[in-house]
Amino acid sequence: MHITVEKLAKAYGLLWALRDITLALKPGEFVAILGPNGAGKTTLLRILAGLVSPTAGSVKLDGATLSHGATALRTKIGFLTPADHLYDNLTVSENLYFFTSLYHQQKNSHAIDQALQQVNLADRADEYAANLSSGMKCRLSIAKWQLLEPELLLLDEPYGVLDGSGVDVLEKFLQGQCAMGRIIVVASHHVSRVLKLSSRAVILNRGRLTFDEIKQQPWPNFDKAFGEFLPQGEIWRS
Amino acid sequence: MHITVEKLAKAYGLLWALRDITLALKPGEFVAILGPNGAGKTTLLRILAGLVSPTAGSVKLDGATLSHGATALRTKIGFLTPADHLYDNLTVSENLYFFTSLYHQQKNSHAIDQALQQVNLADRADEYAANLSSGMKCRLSIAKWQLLEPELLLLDEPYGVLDGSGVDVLEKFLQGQCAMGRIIVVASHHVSRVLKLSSRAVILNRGRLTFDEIKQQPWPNFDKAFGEFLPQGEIWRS
Amino acid sequence: MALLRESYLLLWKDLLLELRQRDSLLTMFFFGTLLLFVFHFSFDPAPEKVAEMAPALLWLAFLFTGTLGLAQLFQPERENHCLDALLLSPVDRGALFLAKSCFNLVLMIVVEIVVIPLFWILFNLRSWNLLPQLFLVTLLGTIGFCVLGTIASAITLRARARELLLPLVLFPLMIPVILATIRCMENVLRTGEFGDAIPWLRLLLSFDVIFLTVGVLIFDRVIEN
Amino acid sequence: MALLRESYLLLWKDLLLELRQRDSLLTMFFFGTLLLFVFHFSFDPAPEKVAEMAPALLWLAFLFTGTLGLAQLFQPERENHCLDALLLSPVDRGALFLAKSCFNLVLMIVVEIVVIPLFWILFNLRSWNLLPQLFLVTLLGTIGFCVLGTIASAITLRARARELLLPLVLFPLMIPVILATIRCMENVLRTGEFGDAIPWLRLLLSFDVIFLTVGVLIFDRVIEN
Amino acid sequence: MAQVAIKKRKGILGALAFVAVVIGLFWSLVIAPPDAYQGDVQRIMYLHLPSILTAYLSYFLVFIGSGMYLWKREKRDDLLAHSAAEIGVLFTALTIIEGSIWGRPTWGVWWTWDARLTLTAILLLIYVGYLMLRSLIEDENRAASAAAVLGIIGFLDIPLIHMSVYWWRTLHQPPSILRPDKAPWENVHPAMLTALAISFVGFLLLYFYLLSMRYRLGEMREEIRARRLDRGA
Ligand code: HEM
Ligand SMILES: Nc1ncnc2c1ncn2[C@@H]1O[C@H](COP(=O)(O)OP(=O)(O)OP(=O)(O)O)[C@@H](O)[C@H]1O
Ligand SMILES: Nc1ncnc2c1ncn2[C@@H]1O[C@H](COP(=O)(O)OP(=O)(O)OP(=O)(O)O)[C@@H](O)[C@H]1O
Ligand SMILES: [Mg+2]
Ligand SMILES: [Mg+2]
Repeated sequence: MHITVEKLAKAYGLLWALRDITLALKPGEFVAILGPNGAGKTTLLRILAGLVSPTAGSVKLDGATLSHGATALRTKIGFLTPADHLYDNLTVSENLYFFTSLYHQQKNSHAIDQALQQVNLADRADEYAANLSSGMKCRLSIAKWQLLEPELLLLDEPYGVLDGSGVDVLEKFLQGQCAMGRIIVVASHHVSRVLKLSSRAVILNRGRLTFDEIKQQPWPNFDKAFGEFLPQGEIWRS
Repeated sequence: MHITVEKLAKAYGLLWALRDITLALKPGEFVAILGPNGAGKTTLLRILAGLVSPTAGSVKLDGATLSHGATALRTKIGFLTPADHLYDNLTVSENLYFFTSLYHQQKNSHAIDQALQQVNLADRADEYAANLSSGMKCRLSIAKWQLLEPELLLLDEPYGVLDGSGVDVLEKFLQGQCAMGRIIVVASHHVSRVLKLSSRAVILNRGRLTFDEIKQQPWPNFDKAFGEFLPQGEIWRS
Repeated sequence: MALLRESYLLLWKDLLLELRQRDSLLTMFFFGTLLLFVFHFSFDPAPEKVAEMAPALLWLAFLFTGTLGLAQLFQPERENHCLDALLLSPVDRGALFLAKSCFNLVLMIVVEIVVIPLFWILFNLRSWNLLPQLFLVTLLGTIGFCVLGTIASAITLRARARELLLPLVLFPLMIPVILATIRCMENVLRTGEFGDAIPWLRLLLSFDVIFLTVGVLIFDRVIEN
Repeated sequence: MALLRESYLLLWKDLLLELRQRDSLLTMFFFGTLLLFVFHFSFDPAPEKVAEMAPALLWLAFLFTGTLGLAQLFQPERENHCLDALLLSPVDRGALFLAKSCFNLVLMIVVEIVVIPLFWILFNLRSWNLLPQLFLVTLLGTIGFCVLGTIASAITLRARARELLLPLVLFPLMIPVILATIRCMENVLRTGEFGDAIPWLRLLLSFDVIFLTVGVLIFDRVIEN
Repeated sequence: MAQVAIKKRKGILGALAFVAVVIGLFWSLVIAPPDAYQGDVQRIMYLHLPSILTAYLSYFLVFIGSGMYLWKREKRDDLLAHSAAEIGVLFTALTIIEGSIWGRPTWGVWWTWDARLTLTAILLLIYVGYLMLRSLIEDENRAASAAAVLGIIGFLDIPLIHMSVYWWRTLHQPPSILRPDKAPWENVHPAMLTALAISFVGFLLLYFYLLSMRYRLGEMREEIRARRLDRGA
């Protein structure tokens, strides 16, 4: 899927959350979105996901816009936020069953068990989602999108709550998706993790796109551009 | 404040979230709580905060237990979770005003503005908390506890959503508190960040306390004990 | 048909959440009984008067449960941004509307099925033979209520002061439904047949149809930011 | 006194949130007026007949409207684990109880102040001069309702099928209040004074006092962990 | 060992209850004379009164148990309250059923809105609500404390309900046993009194037998859970 973002802008009240963002994403790209708090990362992802309508500019997915009732298009978009989008009082497996069915990809219990195996939640299949630990919730969301395999997968700060093995699971999944030509967009503050896999980095600051390059080794431009957003003393070299 | 945790255990249904945990915390200690997803970190913090009552064992704060109406004791305990404990439809400053007053430490608008300055949210003082970005919410919580300065501050995964400057703010605050003899307990997956400041590391696994040592340089025991919880390939040396 | 399959799925989810256990049905039952007790304490009615009060009392009970249901209708979606999860998905917004209305409808119908016979027993009314007609009227009225109520509560879902005006406009629309149903019931209870209440019935029917279609059509506009 | 200051603070918060969002007030108004219409359409408003039913009708309206309010009472605390935030704080649970009861009381009084005159107009009752006494009775009853209701909604806070369980638990306990208020009102409306309804008034008063104290005393055991 | 002893004691209690109930039935159905006005139907009273009184007793126990639980947070108090509530509901339902059976011939209706009848029905509703509340809350600690609160409030409310309902209306059988002006034995046939007394004792024994069984059941549930917990870990 080809994505073109043109002069995108989003204003909340008197505040520009995003200002003329222009981007073009090709199949197989793994884009890291970086930037300080309030830069507009989440807003950008939500606009790409069609959850927020832009104030100006356009987002085109294969030339089509995510307008009302573009349901066919929506099957191709995935949005992973660690804690959200799960029904507290449905069990783990019920959640997966419900959402896969919602995407017209009803899965049998076998497929669901397998997905849970991969994120090793199999033993918690009948637990209410509310009773999972934060990292387990994130794993559950991963399982969900593993089952649905969207063309475009947006992730908002996925590393925060995951432990080591969780990170492994996620990275394996994302790499696989990239290899299959899917587009991955990850917004995160965990530079080292996200840059490990990404093929391209975008830096937002106060709603403006200040940096957008294909990854390279070494990467002086990036080090320079991102330097100011690192904690004091923490130096980071690509 | 001295904290002694004796043979603490918590069971949820048929699952032990925590099993005979024994800990003793002295003033000025900065304890890092590490461990895989579902290890019981959050549960431990919640029990320390008196939000969850243990199934067995006891938690003593200066010899007293957090029983009903131990309100005096509660003023000394702080619990920081990045996204929670904020009223969506109160503004940033209203939230601070409300919570400080709740702790009998009513602050005038000047003090509140200052606190917001320090986490640089001053310009968003009149924004609804719901409208803040995830990192800003975390900053707001930091401001809240900066104003209240509890004897015991518990933090659950604070680094996830913070950007570089946010991390600086937080670490400066925590160091200051430690220096004043307050106890800091941080549960996190971000080993490098949390170990940078901590004076002691505790590792939980499946509800059991598997490691508890004062920090040292170098720290082979820790490297060995924590090695298994790191993502593949990622090696980490104290 | 996709729309129906999706609605069914969403309805399944809501019912599952609501009736996690049979208890809920029991709850309904005792709830119904309770209402009648309360009624009886409020106006302890003379048997002959009960018959003419019946429509009002019954509707009182139904409105109460209905509104309780509406107030909580989108509760599951409010938690964990699950509404976003639904809007993100390709599910037809019309299906969402249908599911929610049906959910509330089911809730109310269960209560009605409990309350009406209980009412007849506890206030020992004789006219059992009229129950079918009454059920029909009630059903039509209930559908109208649920349909309109769902739209209204979807609006109030994320409402700030401004949008709140709309439900204030919507709610008065409920009055025709209530008027119609009560007139019908009275007529049935008095004369034993619909007779000259037929026009009211037609009104009800057209009301239901109109707002059902309107709902399915405009719901995506209503519910998206 | 600390308890009162804390209660005031919490009340201020709740009122602020309510004024910002207004969803409780809105549903309550909507429901209250709907009820009046139900009554209006179903009982032909012949003043002499209505006068004797008025107490029951009014009080039922308040009871149900109040229950709607209760169903939403802890909504703000349910978001972002704010209840935890309160339990974490040193605030006296009794204050929490007082604040919530008062909040619900305020909501109901607002509704009542609107509904009662509307009622008088709709059913063109003559006895405007009696409104003060009626308000007094209503107030006493409402206090009792809010006090017990707050406890009820606190204990059903984390229950499934909450919205039905709440009235199920609450109404049987409310029967003294219902009976007392209605009898008082009847007496006032008939004789123009309290007269031999005084014992009912005393009953009401003692009900309020008893459960207010009980509430303040045991509320910290009601909501925790 | 202790287990066995407890079992034995229970067995004895059960046997006693059985015997007492049988004797009571015999006395009330055979020995006691039929009622002057109502004839044999009146014999229902020998079940009717004891059952409601035991119901009252168990609601009192609910109150005690709840109070103790909120105070001490001991699981057993909660268990006591829970058991008492269940059995109380049972006996209340019994009373209503007996009463209805009695009412059909004597009043000509199954149910009337007489004060005492209504009161009983309300009691039933309150404690059914109590059981509902328990079953609808996931976390057992929360369920316990919530129920305990209801147990206390409900019991405190009973006198008020009683009063209001009585003022509301009374056409129920005027108190013939507990009458203030006369001592019981002066206005009722002694055989009736003894019958009533015996069946009352029988009901009491039966009640405590059931209670202890229910209590034990709860304990066993806990033990099983504990065992499975340990095996799980
Ligand atoms: C559903 C029907 C009935 C219910 C729920 C019911 C309930 C009760 C209750 C709660 C009591 C104990 C009251 C107290 O001691 O405070 C009672 C006592 C009694 N009932 Fe009933 N009753 C019912 C029907 C009847 C009928 C039909 C009769 C006989 C005509 C009857 C005769 C009595 C008598 C003689 C007593 C003992 C009076 C006393 O307290 O000395 N009951 N009943
Ligand atoms: N619903 C909203 N209403 C008003 N302002 C909003 C809303 N959502 C976001 N904003 C504002 O838009 C800006 C960008 O928010 P966003 O969440 O995109 O930042 P972010 O890059 O995700 O920050 P973080 O790294 O902390 O998550 C912030 O200033 C925020 O306050
Ligand atoms: N309310 C609850 N009911 C049932 N089980 C629970 C509940 N809360 C937590 N658990 C279980 O207790 C265990 C520990 O949970 P906890 O949240 O403490 O883990 P954690 O160390 O915080 O994990 P993470 O790093 O993912 O946050 C998990 O298996 C979780 O499923
Ligand atoms: Mg963000
Ligand atoms: Mg955690």
